[in-house]
Amino acid sequence: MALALELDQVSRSYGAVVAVDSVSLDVEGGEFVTLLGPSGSGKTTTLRLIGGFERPNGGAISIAGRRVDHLPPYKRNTATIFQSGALFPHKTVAENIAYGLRMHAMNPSLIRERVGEALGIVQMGGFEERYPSQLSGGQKQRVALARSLALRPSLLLFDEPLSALDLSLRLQLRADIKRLHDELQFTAIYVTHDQSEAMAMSSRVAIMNCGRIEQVAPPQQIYNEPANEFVYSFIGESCCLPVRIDDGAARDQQGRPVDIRLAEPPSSGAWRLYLRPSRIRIGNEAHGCANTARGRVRFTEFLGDFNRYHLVAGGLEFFCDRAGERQYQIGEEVEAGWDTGDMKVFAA
Amino acid sequence: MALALELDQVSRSYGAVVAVDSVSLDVEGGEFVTLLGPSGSGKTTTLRLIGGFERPNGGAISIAGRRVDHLPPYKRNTATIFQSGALFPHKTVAENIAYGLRMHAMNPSLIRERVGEALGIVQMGGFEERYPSQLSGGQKQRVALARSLALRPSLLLFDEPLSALDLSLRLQLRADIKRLHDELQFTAIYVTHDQSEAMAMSSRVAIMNCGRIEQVAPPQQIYNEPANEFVYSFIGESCCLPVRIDDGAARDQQGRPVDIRLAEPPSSGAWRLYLRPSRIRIGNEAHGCANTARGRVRFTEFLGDFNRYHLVAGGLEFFCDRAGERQYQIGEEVEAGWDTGDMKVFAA
Amino acid sequence: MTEAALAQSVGSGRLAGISVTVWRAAGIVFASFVTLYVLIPIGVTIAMSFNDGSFIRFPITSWSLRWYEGFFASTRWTQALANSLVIALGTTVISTVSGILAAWTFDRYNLPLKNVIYVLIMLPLFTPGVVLGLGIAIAFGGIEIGGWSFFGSRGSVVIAHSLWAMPLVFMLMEATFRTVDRRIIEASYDLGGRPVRTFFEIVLPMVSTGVISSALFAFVISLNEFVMALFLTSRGTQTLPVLMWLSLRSAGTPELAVTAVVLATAVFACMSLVMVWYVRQLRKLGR
Amino acid sequence: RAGVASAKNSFAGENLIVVSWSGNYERVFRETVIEPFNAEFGTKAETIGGWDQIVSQIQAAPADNPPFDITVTDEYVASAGLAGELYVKTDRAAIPNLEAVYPWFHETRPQDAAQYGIPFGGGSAVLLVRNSIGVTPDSWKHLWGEKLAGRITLDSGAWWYTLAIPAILKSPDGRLDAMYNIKTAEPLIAELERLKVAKWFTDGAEQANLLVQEEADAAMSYSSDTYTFLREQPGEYVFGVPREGTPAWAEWYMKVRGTKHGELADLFMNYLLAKETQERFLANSMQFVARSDVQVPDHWNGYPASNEDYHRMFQVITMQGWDGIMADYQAFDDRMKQVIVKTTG
Amino acid sequence: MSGAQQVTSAGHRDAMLARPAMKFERLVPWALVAPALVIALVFFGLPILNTLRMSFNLHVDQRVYVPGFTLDQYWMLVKNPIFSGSILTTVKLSLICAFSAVTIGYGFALLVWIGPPLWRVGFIGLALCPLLISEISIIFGWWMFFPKTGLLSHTLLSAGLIEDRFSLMYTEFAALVGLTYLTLPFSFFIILSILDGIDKRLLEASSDLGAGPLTTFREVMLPLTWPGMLVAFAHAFIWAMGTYATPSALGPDTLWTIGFLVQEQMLGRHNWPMASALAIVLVVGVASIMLLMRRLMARGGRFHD
Ligand SMILES: Nc1ncnc2c1ncn2[C@@H]1O[C@H](COP(=O)(O)OP(=O)(O)OP(=O)(O)O)[C@@H](O)[C@H]1O
Ligand SMILES: Nc1ncnc2c1ncn2[C@@H]1O[C@H](COP(=O)(O)OP(=O)(O)OP(=O)(O)O)[C@@H](O)[C@H]1O
Ligand SMILES: [Mg+2]
Ligand SMILES: [Mg+2]
Repeated sequence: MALALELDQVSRSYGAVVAVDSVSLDVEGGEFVTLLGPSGSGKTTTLRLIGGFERPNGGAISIAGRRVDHLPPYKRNTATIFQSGALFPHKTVAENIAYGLRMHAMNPSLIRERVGEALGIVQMGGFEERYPSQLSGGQKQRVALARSLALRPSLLLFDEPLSALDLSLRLQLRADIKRLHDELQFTAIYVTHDQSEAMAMSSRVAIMNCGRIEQVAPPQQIYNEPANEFVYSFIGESCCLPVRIDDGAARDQQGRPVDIRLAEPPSSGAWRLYLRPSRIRIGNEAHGCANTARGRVRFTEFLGDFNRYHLVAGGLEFFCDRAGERQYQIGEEVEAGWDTGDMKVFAA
Repeated sequence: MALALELDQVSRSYGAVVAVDSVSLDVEGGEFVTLLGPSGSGKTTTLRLIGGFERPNGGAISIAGRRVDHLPPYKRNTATIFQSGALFPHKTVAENIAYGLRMHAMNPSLIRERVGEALGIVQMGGFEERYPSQLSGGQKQRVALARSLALRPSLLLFDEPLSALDLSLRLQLRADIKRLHDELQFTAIYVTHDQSEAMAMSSRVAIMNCGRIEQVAPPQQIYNEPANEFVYSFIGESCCLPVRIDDGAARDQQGRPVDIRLAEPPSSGAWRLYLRPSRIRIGNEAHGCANTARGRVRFTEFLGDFNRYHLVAGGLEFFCDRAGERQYQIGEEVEAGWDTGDMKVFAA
Repeated sequence: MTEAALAQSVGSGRLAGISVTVWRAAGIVFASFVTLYVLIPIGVTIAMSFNDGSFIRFPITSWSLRWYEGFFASTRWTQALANSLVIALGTTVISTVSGILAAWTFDRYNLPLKNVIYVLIMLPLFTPGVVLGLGIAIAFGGIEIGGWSFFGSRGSVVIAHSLWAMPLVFMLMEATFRTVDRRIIEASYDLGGRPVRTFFEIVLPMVSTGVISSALFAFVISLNEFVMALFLTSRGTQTLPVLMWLSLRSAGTPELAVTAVVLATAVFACMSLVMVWYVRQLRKLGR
Repeated sequence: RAGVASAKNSFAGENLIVVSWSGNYERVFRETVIEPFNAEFGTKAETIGGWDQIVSQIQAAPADNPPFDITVTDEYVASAGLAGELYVKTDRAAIPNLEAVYPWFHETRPQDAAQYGIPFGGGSAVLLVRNSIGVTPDSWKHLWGEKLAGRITLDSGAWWYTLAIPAILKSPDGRLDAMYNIKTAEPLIAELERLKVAKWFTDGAEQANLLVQEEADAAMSYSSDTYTFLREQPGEYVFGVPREGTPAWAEWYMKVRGTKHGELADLFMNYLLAKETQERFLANSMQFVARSDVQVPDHWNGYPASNEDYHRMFQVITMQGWDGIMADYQAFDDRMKQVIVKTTG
Repeated sequence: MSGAQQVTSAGHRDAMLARPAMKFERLVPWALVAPALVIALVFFGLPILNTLRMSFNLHVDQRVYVPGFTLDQYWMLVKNPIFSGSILTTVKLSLICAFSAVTIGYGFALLVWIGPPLWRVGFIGLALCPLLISEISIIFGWWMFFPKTGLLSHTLLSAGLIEDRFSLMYTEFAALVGLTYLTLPFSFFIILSILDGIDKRLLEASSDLGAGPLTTFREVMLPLTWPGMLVAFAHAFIWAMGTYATPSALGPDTLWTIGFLVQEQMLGRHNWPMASALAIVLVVGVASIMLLMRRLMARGGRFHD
């Protein structure tokens, strides 16, 4: 079977800015692929190229095996859910959902049926006659979703659909979208800059940076086997220790020795050590770790489920999280430790 | 010494909407009190009442022992940091900071000194001549902070100052504000709807709902000893199991028996059991827990540092988090367990 | 944003076939049509002002500056131009100040009878100039203060022109004030800025674009008005458009084209000066 | 000369605003009257253009602060102004030059009206035809003829001069009495309705444009404008006063009520009637002037040589006539508008 | 500038004001509108009252007016086909003018809105032009364009497109062209401001859902902009109502607008009462349209909550 979506060396630039730089991506039917990356990395542009709102400068885009990059949006079998929802303010919920169906010249009774069905799917039955201005932010996005789903497109495109919403609403809608994807098995390209969203929803995540895709892989693999430093530092929380190694001994950037002992120190030179704060153990728990560092507690933060201890060791700062009551006071000296596998080392 | 701030039965309504409903709150000098609550709970209105931008319909507001509720903002010794920063776009950073001082007819050389000092405090020395449009979001908020600090107000008011910023910037500024509070010991009222912000920064948190304060207490106490169901469910992540107890046996809302065993079941009736997902153990770890429940894995979410398992037991749904590799597959039956102290029970 | 969104909603793509091209072409044709429409009378007038002949007709067979020389040699025209400028300046000041204050009030405060006041302020703009001019001459012509008589003075024309300029300023500024971020004003209060200082230090600079454009409008309206001025000027105070109107009613020579060009040049020169200054200011703000 | 010297002393630097017909007339008036006057007496006289709004301007201004000191008038402007008492009587003793004026001027207006202002000259309608058409402008009847059908332009602003044409044609002695009453004027109006007009004009500029733009090829033109055509487009048009006589007006300059420059105004009015002044003016226009003893310029063929010539050639709409017209003014106006509707299809 | 923002901010403002108001504070808004109100009340109100009074005066023989009281002028407005016709003519002309101004203005605003940002400044400058040059210059310009000896005829002739010179001068078309020229900027700027308030994503959403450009225009743009169009229409309409010089200079002989008649009666005919009555009719008409428009604008933002 043909791929649901195929991007082949697609580029798009605006004047001197290369927004999308030879991006290639293959998506199978039923996949949920997320484009994740910092602001300005070209996620939205990529999505707009797929939707037909922008024209590539080069490369080919195929949907379900058919070249589409010369087609206008209304001739592509895709449906986009915009960040703002982009509901038509002068049409009721039902009219909004019916719009796309009418454009495809579907007969009225069938339209009615599909509208009802789509509203049912997003659990918005009974809101048919409301205007968008009478809906909450979350409800609006649900309607936008229904409007797109009603068309049964071969490809659903999401452009940060949840970023304008409250946290709790975001979590709820995230679960909804995931449930719908499980049920309906549509193919989706989802743009976000929220990692947890990407991690939680996707079958594969494409990490974008400066218009390029740095890595495409399932979430676990992205987290555990980042392809490069950028992916590592971008995904998950991490502390970065810029150190200089002299004959196996660690120093901070100013060259002062720091109390860090590494089981397998890299060769002499400047390095950046990355650690996941959740994998750092401190105090007694640190005993027996292959790598240790002694630091002083600069300040602590209570974050509900855990306390976060900010430590300084010489010119290096890092922090680690620990559940339970606060155990170390500001100014106290503590030992932190971690397993070699939990540390990534990149040349500075 | 007089209280830094005293709200006594303060109310404010807009037409039929009671935005703030007999709120009383005493704040000591040097305290950092956060107003936390869902959208529309009246946080901003309370803050605006203190700042003088709104007039209470009833009650009394005193700052440093002086009744102020009849005074306009420019006669109150408070300074507000707005969400947008609200910097004057046509004035440079230095002019922005000097503005309040000039309004208080301070002499120019003193103003220059104070401006430099304030910029130093927020680590923005050297930016004096920039215009707000030439600053990043985080820098803008720093300047806004400096502008307020320069006045040395008896009360600093923050209205979600960080909510418009990126996550990393938010974390950084949060630490900055906390550091400044530790150094300068100002009194602050801080509005946010971000729990971790509230938890991490405050000496006390006031949980607001529907215009009322549900609980005022230090963060740990709020987390560990919530005054009521609202506070419990609002703070931290929690799962809610609406159960019916018949002779010590749990049933779901439809009355079907579910496989939940409670060490100290409440008396017969309808209840809501609340659990912290981070405190639920599953699989082997659940053995030996006082309370257990058997459920089937509905779906799992990979959230980077941990996996989240969504379980269904009869008509009840809940989820628990577990670090490490994914261990249970969709459809698998697993046992979950928790200590009695980690469960809260409220009458439905 | 992106490129032409219509073309975009049509779908972009070099290959996107005829429809994109057709729509683009239609857009360009329409744009040229409007451009032509707007520029025709201006262009024709400019061309005619260099006509050597005494009659306004095409084709123009020989070109010269003789009508310009005539214009600048005649103290009558130049004096009238000076009058026009002075009156336009006066009108600008009066109508901008009063219009801005009223618009600010409408934005910030609740007044009883707001709609009535609105119509009252706006109505003069839509009243024929003859009615206003004669009306003012009759109602206020008799006023004399210490030998200075209202009638025939530039002041009377300033007042009359303000009847058109002030509502215009009001209208523009009402819309402009609505765009002001309320929080910034609150921030000023919060920092101890009393309302008056806040208005001058914070609000006005923030709406400077609106202030400048409405002032320009006031200026232009006054500079071009002739019917009211006809009834309120005498002796040395006649304005350029009045002279133009009188000469338009007697015989059209290229001299009229010259005056039209001079008047328009005065307008555009003032605009450009203000704009250049303003853009400099904006650049300073890094916007 | 002694008079001039003393006048120079007493009036030097004094202002005087004189309204003249705007347009070309104003230019000639400035060059041939105002500027020499200032040169002679050291005054600061100025002329500004005026039109039918003159009366409204005086009326609107305060009674003791008129917008100008002296104004040109025709019978229409004069009688409207006199009805509103806007002018000041003339002290004949102050105007010795009045002696040299054709009696026609006083004979064509009522005694009491003649006490206001002094006659400077006058103007008339002339028939103007484009040379290429091949019509000799010797009779008003050509307007109804085949050759000019759809090519003429006539005045709809001051329609009374237009109406005077059929009046002259219909009346045996070339007098206008029939048009002073709406009933007797009706046949005249009916006559106008038979015209085929290219476009009516409302003022001199429009007429000039119509000819220049070739929207029309023949016109009832006013002598104040005709000279411009003669000068600027020599050979393009032929024109003449038809043998039946022509509608005309007398130009009287009147002192405006409340003027603070009464004596200078008298001096000026006398100057208006000085032989040199009149000749200078005449040399640059197709108007006729008040003095009987002037040197006629070459371009003015058939300039009237006697008081009788004046009577024969120039038919003014008299002030008594205006009383009649004004009584039914709106009816006249409406009928003329109907004429315009009919004749332009 | 969404309606919601306006509503809440208005609410906040009320609150600001509601502070225990000392009498002085209550006077502040009045003090601020005072200059504008004085100008409007004294310098407009008094003359307009005068005009109203004048419209009841008598017009006897050659005198400009004679104090008295009569309804003749108003009766004349109804009875005399010239006057009643002029009212109809004016309304008709203004309607057509407003229609074309809104049509052209809409098209142009749409272009500016969706066109490349670079065009924007230029086009806005262009749209300002008719406002900046005086009406006399505009008349004069068209005067040299339309007639047989004008630029239009000359150009077409030299291009060999026509055989003989022709004229569009003194036609209703010419009057309309001139009048539309004057009103175009108003409708353009009003519509542009409405368009600027519309989320461009709506166009993309529509296109995405399968609607072609024309359908998108009909289904999305038109419904969203019609209140703005109505306001623009009303503006152009009242502006056209008050303008007389252009239509009478460019139009045919029989094009008598109210403004023209006011002018003619007042200046040429020395009949002030009649002119005043006409002016009063005009002013009252305009005022009622404005009140209507204000209502409309208040309701216009209904979708943007
Ligand atoms: N229409 C445009 N004109 C010029 N530059 C553009 C345009 N659209 C995008 N860009 C530039 O292309 C780059 C990629 O932008 P894009 O919107 O795709 O980023 P993004 O990853 O979606 O960012 P964000 O998370 O902020 O939405 C940016 O540098 C942006 O400034
Ligand atoms: N000016 C106003 N007019 C009418 N209602 C208002 C106004 N200001 C606030 N409200 C209402 O008062 C209630 C409390 O609003 P407030 O802004 O204080 O909530 P909040 O807790 O700050 O919410 P959020 O987190 O969304 O900012 C809301 O229901 C709101 O709609
Ligand atoms: Mg984006
Ligand atoms: Mg809030």
